[in-house]
Amino acid sequence: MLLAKVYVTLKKAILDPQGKAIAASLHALDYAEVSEVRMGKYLEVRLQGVSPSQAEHRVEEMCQRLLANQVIEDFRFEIIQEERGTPQ
Amino acid sequence: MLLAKVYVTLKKAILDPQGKAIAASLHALDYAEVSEVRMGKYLEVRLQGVSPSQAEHRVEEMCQRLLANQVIEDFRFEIIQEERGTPQ
Amino acid sequence: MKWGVVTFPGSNDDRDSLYCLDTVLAQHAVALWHKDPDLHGVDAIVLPGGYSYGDYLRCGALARFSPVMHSVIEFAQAGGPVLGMCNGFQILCEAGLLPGALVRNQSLLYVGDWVRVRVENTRTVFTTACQDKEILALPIKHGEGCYVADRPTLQSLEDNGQVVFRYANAAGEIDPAANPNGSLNNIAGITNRQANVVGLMPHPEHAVEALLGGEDGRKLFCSLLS
Amino acid sequence: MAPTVTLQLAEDHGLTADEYDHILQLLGHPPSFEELGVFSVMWSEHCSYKSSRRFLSQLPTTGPAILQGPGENAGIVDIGDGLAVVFKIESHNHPSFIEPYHGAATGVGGILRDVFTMGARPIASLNSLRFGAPDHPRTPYLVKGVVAGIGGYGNSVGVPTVGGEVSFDPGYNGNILVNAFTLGVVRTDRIFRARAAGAGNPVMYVGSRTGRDGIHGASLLASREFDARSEELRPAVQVGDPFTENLLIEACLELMQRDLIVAIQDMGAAGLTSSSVEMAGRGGTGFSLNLDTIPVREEGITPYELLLSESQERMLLVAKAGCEEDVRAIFARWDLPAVVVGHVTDDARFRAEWQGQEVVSIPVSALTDEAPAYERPAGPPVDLAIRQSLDLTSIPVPTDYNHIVLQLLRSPNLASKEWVYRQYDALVCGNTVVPSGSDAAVIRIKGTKTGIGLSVDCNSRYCLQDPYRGAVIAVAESARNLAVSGARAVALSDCLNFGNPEKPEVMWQFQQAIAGMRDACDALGLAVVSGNVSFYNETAGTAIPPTPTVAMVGILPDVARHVTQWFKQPGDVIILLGETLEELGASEYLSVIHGQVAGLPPSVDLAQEKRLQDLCIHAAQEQLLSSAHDVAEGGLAIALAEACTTGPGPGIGGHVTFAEPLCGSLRYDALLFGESQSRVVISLPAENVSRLQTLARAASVACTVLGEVGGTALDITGVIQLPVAQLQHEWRTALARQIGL
Ligand SMILES: Nc1ncnc2c1ncn2[C@@H]1O[C@H](COP(=O)(O)OP(=O)(O)O)[C@@H](O)[C@H]1O
Ligand SMILES: [Mg+2]
Repeated sequence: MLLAKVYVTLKKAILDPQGKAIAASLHALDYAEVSEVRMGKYLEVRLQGVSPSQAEHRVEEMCQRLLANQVIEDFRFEIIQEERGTPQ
Repeated sequence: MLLAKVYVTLKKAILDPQGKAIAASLHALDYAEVSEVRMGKYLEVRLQGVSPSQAEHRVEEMCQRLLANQVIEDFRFEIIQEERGTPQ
Repeated sequence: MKWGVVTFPGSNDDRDSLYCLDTVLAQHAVALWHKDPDLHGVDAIVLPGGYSYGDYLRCGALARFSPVMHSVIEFAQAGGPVLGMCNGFQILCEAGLLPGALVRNQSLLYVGDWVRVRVENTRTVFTTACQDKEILALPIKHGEGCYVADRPTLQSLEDNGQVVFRYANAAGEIDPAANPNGSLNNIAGITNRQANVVGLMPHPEHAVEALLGGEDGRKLFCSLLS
Repeated sequence: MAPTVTLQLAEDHGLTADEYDHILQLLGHPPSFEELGVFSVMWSEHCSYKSSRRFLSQLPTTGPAILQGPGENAGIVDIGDGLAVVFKIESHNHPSFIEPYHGAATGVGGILRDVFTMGARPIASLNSLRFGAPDHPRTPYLVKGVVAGIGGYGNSVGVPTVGGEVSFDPGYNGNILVNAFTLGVVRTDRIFRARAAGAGNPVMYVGSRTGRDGIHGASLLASREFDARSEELRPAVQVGDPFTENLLIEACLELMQRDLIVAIQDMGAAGLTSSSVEMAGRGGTGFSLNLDTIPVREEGITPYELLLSESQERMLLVAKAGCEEDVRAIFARWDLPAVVVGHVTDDARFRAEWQGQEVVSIPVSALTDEAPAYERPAGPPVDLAIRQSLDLTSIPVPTDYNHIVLQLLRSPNLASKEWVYRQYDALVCGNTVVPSGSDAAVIRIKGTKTGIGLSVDCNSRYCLQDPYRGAVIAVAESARNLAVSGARAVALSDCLNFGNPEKPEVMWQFQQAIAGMRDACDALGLAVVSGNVSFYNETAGTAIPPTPTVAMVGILPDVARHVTQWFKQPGDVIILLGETLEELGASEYLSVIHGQVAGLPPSVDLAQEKRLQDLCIHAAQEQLLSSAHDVAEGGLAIALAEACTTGPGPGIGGHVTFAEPLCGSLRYDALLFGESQSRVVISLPAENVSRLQTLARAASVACTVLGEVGGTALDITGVIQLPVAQLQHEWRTALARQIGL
């Protein structure tokens, strides 16, 4: 089975209220070393019966059509082989 | 500058309506090869003035205390060196 | 009887809770500020609804670390009455004062409506004024009110009678169709072992005036007065 | 390096050659790049109202209770007890089409700031939504996104959404409408205005830091037609932060309890520039800003971007000299930055310096008074006569009316909007007496007996067929929605959504609508106290149906005497107030059942309308009524069906028999589904009937006994027999089914 790990992040210039609030809390917890937090999405998409190369192009398409909102988000993904039934 | 990439995922036992909904929409868009979608969080935490080994231990702590709720979530993270001003 | 209502940044129903307590129920109620660990000698604490810190990481996650919460946790552990409504319930879970967690509604939609809950435990400090199995009409308004816990936790909750409220239908039956958010076992509210800390997703503070739709919520506050 | 300014560059900024010449004259030299940016936004349609100013002045804006009409951030109406309500409606159409969630969310955030900037605590919001055809592929995505965005922001910021409207029409396929309304309450002695004063007083910036959000939102997004190029404008979309807005509200209201500031204004469209220019303009002063001091979110932001950024959750205020520290302290308590970014001057110029050099120096009047104002050519569409003609004989009189009632209840325009408003927090603030679900929302004002009635309305099909009549009806219906709820309409805020004003037929529609609103307001004794004009709602050259949305505000002296629209008590007598004419033009029935948009909208006799509304209010005050529901889209049959089904719980039936003169005189479909105005279905205990009839006679309002409340079916003798359970199920579930939500 193939596992596509999809990372969806806010475009650089777009305000990230969540990241901002999390960074503030981390500072309040004395993690002064934290300079910035950006919040994104991580999706695990499991695929069956397609070749890695097909998957490449299908997942790219899924991201563009549904998984990422390209008005405000960027995405990237990687595809790995997964031994049956051991999704991590 | 150090970049900690933190992945927070729902525990297997916890059902994931968002993942389900996304899988359903993907099927509706004829991505029949999709067998499962799990929705998680992806955080980019930028750190300054700490060594990679300190960072390891600090980020572990941040995850346990704040970034993940271990009642329902698992987390993992990796820490990479980032050239100034080119966050990806 | 002196009540304290905590205001976190992003709290919304804090003013409504104060109005409910001092104006409607004629109680002595004071606002507690998230940055101030001093509880000002209150006898009971309300953690109100809203979106503390925007609920930006997880609902209630960021609030639990605010200075006042350290005192609230001590207060609760010493047996002080603490009522968490909606976001307050989420904060109590994040703070570990109550087991389990509240996640996204199964429908993935925010739900604002009036529901019925059945009182399952009349021995908590906030339900002594209720009849056993009494049905209360209360409003809900949340996007993340689906109560979850792992099997053992859920089992012990049930075994110890820590489930205080369940979503029920008009006939008072625990009907999946009456469950607005997918909570396990139709759980709407729970208590801790000592029964001094109660958290629920519905908003009793918004059900204390007939003009505004109902008065069943009074029972929770009056329990502490009787 | 800033580009050198040319006519070409000016035109890329949406300015015309003539406008550019005018700028050269006003300045006496070519503008700097920054100055060009400032002119382009201040002279944009969105900020300057250049096509609409002349006509807006026809609207009545004053009245005994009116404390503030148009010209400030929001209108203000005195409600007694030393209190006033502050309200405004505003559009966020184009951003919501590009990014429905954040577009709608930031629309809510923006209107909230317009209200609390005047010192009022926001306590209720409404929203008016227009989407394309139910079966248009983009419609479900837009509906879900917009509704989630309104809820996501409004719920989080802690202001209840208590009412609104949603409708669907192919005319909005490429250009949806999202109009957001907020009402706040303020002590009359604590009203703040945005008039800068006192040369030397510090100008302070509070709230979120400035990023590159929405550069040119005003000039490019809100003031241009929509086309493929809009894709390139995507970066112009802004993300809102309701959490910060929540803190901003609390901090500003705390600030306003003290005597520390002279003026305050939100940074909305055209951000720092417009708020500075407007505050200086109203106060007849100048502004000098040091752009190096603006709190920024990212590095390398240019002065041009600083001036034009539309980053959300920001306010600009003029503090009293010496009070800076106190202001800072209050915002620090809420973890918000408050920074001195300039000062008020007495030279009536808008100046901005950056890194030691002056990048902007423009006479304020050049940006306000001197802004262009056009009287654009106007004329009716060529096909108007054809569109307005309707030959009823060509419309077959149906046989199975049960079927038609069900079909109408399933039409997304008539179906329950519960799917929408269940996603809103209607209760926070603890004032909501009647939330979404009845003709008008009713909220109570704490510490008084007073209630406020709220309703937002516009039937754009009526407006398309006859913009004058459509606008009259929009005003009349929203006031009627209040009257049936027991509230007397006092004032309104309007959101005028139209196509490209450079097209004569659009300008004609606009002028007709203004005239209609004016006449209706005069007849009903209403004032327009705030509003917003949204032009260029077009896609690929097609204008939306004219949509002059009316948000009405009214008062109940005793909130306990409010009335809701559903039947309550078996045995109550059902009465129809008002007269039914043979009017099927532009009706929902004609469009849903016969697939036609044709004919004139129903006629309105405004004097009759006024008497009807006074009667309803009077009857409510005497507590004669169990329910009152105005007859609107779908006509009498649907009004009766709604009275049976829309209440909490399983609903309750009604038995109705039509006697002379109602039946016989007109077609049955006109009787059942015609949308004649000035009609209300009421139910009341038998013992109150004679009193009501006396009042009706005195008011010369037709008063026809229709039947009796009771049973489990809607039963209209001889024509309709439907179980309430079935009606309710169809009505409740239709929207999600029809749209695929
Ligand atoms: N977008 C919305 N947000 C909140 N409430 C809404 C919305 N759309 C409709 N409603 C509510 O649904 C009910 C029916 O709306 P509508 O048919 O427009 O009423 P009316 O025809 O009397 O103006 C009203 O109570 C209205 O407030
Ligand atoms: Mg109505």
